[in-house]
Amino acid sequence: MIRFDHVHKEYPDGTIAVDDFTLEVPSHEVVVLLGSSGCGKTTLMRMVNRMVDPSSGSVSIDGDDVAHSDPVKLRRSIGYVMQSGGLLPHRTVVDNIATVPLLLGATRRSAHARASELLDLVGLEQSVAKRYPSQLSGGQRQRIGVARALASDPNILLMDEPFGAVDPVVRAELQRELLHLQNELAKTILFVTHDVDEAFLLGQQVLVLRTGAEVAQHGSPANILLDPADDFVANFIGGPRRHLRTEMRDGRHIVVDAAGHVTGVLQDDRGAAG
Amino acid sequence: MIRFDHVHKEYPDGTIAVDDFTLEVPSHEVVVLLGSSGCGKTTLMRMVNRMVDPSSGSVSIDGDDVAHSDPVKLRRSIGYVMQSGGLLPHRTVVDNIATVPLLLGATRRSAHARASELLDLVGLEQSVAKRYPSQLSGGQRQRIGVARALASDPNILLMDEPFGAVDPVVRAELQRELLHLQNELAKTILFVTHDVDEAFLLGQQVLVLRTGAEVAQHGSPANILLDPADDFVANFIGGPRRHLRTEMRDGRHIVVDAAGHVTGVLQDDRGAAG
Amino acid sequence: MRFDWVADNMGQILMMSWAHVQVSVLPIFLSLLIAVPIAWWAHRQKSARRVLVPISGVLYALPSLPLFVLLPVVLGTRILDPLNLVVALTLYGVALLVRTAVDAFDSVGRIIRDDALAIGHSPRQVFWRVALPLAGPPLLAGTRVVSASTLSLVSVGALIGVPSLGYFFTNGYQRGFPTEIMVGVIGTVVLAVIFDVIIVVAGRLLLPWVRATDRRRG
Amino acid sequence: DPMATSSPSATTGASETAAATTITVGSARFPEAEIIAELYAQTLEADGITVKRNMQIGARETYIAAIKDGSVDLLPEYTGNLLQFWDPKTTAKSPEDVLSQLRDNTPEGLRVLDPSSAEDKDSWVVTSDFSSKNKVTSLADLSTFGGKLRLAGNPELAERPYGPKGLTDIYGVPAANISFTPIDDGGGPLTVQALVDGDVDLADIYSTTPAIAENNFVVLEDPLNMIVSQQVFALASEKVPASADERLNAVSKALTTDDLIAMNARNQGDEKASPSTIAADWLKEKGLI
Amino acid sequence: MIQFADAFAWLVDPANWPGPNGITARILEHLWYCLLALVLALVIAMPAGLYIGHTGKGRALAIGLTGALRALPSLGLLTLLAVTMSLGLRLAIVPSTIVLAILAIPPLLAAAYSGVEAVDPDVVDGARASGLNEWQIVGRVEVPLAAPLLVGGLRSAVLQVIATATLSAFLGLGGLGRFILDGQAVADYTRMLGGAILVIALALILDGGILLLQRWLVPSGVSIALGTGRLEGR
Ligand SMILES: Nc1ncnc2c1ncn2[C@@H]1O[C@H](COP(=O)(O)OP(=O)(O)OP(=O)(O)O)[C@@H](O)[C@H]1O
Ligand SMILES: Nc1ncnc2c1ncn2[C@@H]1O[C@H](COP(=O)(O)OP(=O)(O)OP(=O)(O)O)[C@@H](O)[C@H]1O
Ligand SMILES: [Mg+2]
Ligand SMILES: [Mg+2]
Repeated sequence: MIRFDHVHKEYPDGTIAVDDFTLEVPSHEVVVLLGSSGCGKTTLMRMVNRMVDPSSGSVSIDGDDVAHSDPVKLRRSIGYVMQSGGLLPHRTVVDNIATVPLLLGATRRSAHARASELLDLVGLEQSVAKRYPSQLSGGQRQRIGVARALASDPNILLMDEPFGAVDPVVRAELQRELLHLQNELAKTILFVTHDVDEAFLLGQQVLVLRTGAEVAQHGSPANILLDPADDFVANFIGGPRRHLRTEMRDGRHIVVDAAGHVTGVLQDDRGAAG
Repeated sequence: MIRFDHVHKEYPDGTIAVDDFTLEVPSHEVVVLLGSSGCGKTTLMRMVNRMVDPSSGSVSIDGDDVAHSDPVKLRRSIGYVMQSGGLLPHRTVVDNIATVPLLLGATRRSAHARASELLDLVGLEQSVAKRYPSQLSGGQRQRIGVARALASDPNILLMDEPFGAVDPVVRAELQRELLHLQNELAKTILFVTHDVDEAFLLGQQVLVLRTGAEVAQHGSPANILLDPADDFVANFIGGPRRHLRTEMRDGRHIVVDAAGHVTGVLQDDRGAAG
Repeated sequence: MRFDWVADNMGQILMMSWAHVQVSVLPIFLSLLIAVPIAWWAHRQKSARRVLVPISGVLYALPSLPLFVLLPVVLGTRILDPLNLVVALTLYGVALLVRTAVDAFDSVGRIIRDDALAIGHSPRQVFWRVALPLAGPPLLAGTRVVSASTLSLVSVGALIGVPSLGYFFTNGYQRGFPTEIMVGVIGTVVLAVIFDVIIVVAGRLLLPWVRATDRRRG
Repeated sequence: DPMATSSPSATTGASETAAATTITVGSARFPEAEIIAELYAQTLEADGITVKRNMQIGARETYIAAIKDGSVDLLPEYTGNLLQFWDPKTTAKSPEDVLSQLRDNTPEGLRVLDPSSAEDKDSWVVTSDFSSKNKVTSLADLSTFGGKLRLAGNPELAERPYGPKGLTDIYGVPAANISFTPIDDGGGPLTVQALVDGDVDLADIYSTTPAIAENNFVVLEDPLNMIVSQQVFALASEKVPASADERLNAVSKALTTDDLIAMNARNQGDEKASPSTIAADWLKEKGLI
Repeated sequence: MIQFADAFAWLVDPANWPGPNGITARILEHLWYCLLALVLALVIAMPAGLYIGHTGKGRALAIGLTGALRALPSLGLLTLLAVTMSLGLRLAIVPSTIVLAILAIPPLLAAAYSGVEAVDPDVVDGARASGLNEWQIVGRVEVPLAAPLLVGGLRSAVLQVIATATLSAFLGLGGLGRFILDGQAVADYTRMLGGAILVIALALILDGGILLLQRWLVPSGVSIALGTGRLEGR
């Protein structure tokens, strides 16, 4: 369980990135922070592993204030996946995955064995093990990023727009796999994205944030979709794109948004009939 | 009207980027090339303004083979918008917009007057005119990119993932504005994207491409959505995400995709009933 | 070019080449050893950078001859001690490398170092395991420049009586004998090429990912 | 130690034996000095002494400092110039006066071995054209020379009593009429060429330089003995064992001015023989090794 | 450290400044030698470097060449040219200029091609797609954006040339090297040190001058574009 308690962050240059934020992330759940660029998502996430220290307020893990823990040890105990992958370009894939176990003092052999397991877990072939990150596709790199974050079997995973840089087909695949993985591993995941579909797909709880990490709405995906708290949220989650109606075309029911654009095909007429 | 005629492109390193591609882009229409990374979209587009010359086959504009035209003159007569903006970082916004008119011999005064008009057209305040690109937000930069492309009032606009680098809220806004602009200006637009929603929103015709710029399907958005030519297309345009059904929740009809995720709210029960 | 002279004097040529190598190797190592920590410091601290980078530039403006001659006075070494040359050449090497190394560390980028920290490297580990290896390629390029310029500068030592290939310059000049000077020039260039090859090979061994990465770009 | 008595200055270095010592032989930075130094070096080597060479060190100021601080142990020198270096006010002219004053002025720890009859002086030379046109055959003729005199020579000449200053002080050439171009080749080809090209009128070239004869240069007479006797000798530090003196003196005894000219010709002429070859040949010829 | 006091005393002694062998004349000679060499080097290195940077052709050759030129010992080249060109005393400026130019070419060439290469390819692409021809791309985009690196190359060329022009004295030329070489010949460390201080001072003044010139010439847009505006002038 991660708890943010009246957290506030002002950067040295005067930017107020987070202004009084409170949240509890229950263990074994995925909580998504959803908001547009610069609203403070990354800042919030980095407070958990002390890459950023709050100006006031506190962040605690299972009741222990992280401010009292050694940052290096803390970071080794938390998995972190970044948009850029954050892989070390001068280490092979297997060495990248094994980074944290090695830092924690595992033998090279056992760390590499663990890395092999993880390659399987994230659905990569063993043959990529000896390659360098630049020799991989974007989707492969992100999988390695996930594998690395899982290497020391942390309870907490921080994922900062981990799929933001890959193309939509691969992204959809990665999202499905993450859901699958989470079914198995049941980590506590704090997930940051600005993609509404991704947030609703992955999050058990979603927080829609405004600038300064102000919470515009907090709830389940269906909850937010059905009852946007205000115009900001309604607009953010798609506005007219979410207001659907069905039409008959070529003898089939299709779903059309408020602007008249087709978004899908109705599978089941019974459902449509309510 | 732009015509690609059995175009083939092999790069010096042996990559076959385009393998026998034929297409007619009718005047005053928006045609979208949709495909995942590396399938040859950019290569195709750059053949129109001779940034790339085809290995075989020909590209013609209004019946004239571009191979016979002077590339510099040709490029000045075609608007080009790229993902990164491609603005000159050491020139002010107004100078960036005025680049082509000045190259074509316009006076500084008239070029700047034109630039002012264009700022209005793309919805920017006059106050940004004297700024440098690095002092703008991503969305503003893309608007300047569009303004620059329109500066010499070209008949043809080439747009290479112009909104790929901005966040989704801003992107939606830019898309709406482009539609609006096109209503007014009715240019011939070749638009490249890998975002399915964007393609269906903007294109009168959409081409779904496989590697080597092979056309997997060519048709109107509704056409492709309702009748994907094959599994590749079906999967590319969203697969289960496009297979919708409706459910009743909190007394309202909501639309849910094949995986059970809510995608929107049904506005109009009459529509749903068919 | 009098090849008979070259053949007759091969012994001396090799001896002078060896002397040349001996005074060159240490400065190249030392400048790397000194410049890297200085550059790391300058890279991390703006105020340090503001002082250190310009100072290293000034070193570069020192004319070599007076430096060679005056160092014994400053260091209290003997007049013909090769140490004078070693110190002087190290100063030049440091002057050349500090800026390169600062740029190299800058190019590693905050983001990547930040990422390394975020996954649990201690600051010291960030330097040794991430920043230093990633700064490797530009540092290697800088070392190649230092090696070439050191080998070329050593010969100025001939003017203060330190044996090197430079001997052939002053002696050939006094005798009006181009072949002899040419031998010195070519010898210096050959040594430079050998040093360069060694540095490049060492670089390949130490920085294996560079080549792997390059191949992809073609 | 049996050697302790054989040399007056060997009192402190006496404990060292010849076999255990490495002697560093050095020379001034011009070819002839290296050849003579090579004669010394090979002589010592024939004696079983290990020799390190550090040739062509630089000008007198540098190599004298080097022998004083122990960087080198043995050097060829020229009597007059060294005396003037140590005692600029000296008035000694004759070889005997020069030698005895030189010994008096020699600092502790260094010793002057026997001088050779071979001499190599600085000499002021002009082209034969210049000589005949201006009727100049002696330095004494220069005071009445009308125009500006353009001089060339080693940089250090500017400070030497036999340089431009000497021409003014001793031969009465007005300082305003003299311009001096330093050339750093020890009276070598560039200096010679400057003279031939007419870029300078007067050049200081060592008297044993083959180019003087080759180019028909006129060596100006020095009636007032501005340039003093310049006998070749070995200057040794305490590290050179006294037992070696005899062999070194033997070399000096056998060496003549003509030998120097001949050896310089081999070194600088077409043959471009190396100092070590020249030295070995000469030593063998004289039966010294 | 006594020598420094003496050297400064020598420097401020008004008797040492005037006349054909005075400090003033030597400084002017020194500057003249450097200027000649720098102009020659610029004329060769700039077009070549811009061409290589712009087209990417000949890059490997340029890297090899700059490496080889760097390894060429100035003293050796100077003596070799003096001995083989037989230009005598009056034209000693020719070998000296060649040697100094060779010294200045590598930093200038490297700065030119790497400066142009470092320009964001998207920016060049955008410019080309807008219809700038190749000359316009070089002149209006690449050169301005490479300006800080070009100036950096110029600065290191100037520093090296100023410092190395002292060797010209070896051929009987003037310049500040005279004080150093003549001083060395007679172990006059005061004069040597004085000469060396003059060389360094000259180098620093020129370096500062170039920096000012850069601030003044490089358009503010470039500094803003490269984010160098706020940093100290490196
Ligand atoms: N180190 C810093 N110093 C100063 N301001 C910063 C710093 N890091 C972030 N900020 C500012 O704080 C605000 C929040 O930044 P943050 O990176 O948390 O946003 P974000 O929601 O993650 O955005 P994005 O979606 O672009 O990653 C922004 O205005 C940003 O410019
Ligand atoms: N100049 C080039 N030389 C060699 N290969 C190239 C070159 N430009 C592109 N390619 C290759 O040609 C193929 C098509 O590239 P292109 O840039 O047209 O793809 P794209 O569809 O625009 O991809 P993206 O969505 O990533 O922009 C790719 O495999 C690419 O690597
Ligand atoms: Mg972020
Ligand atoms: Mg593309």
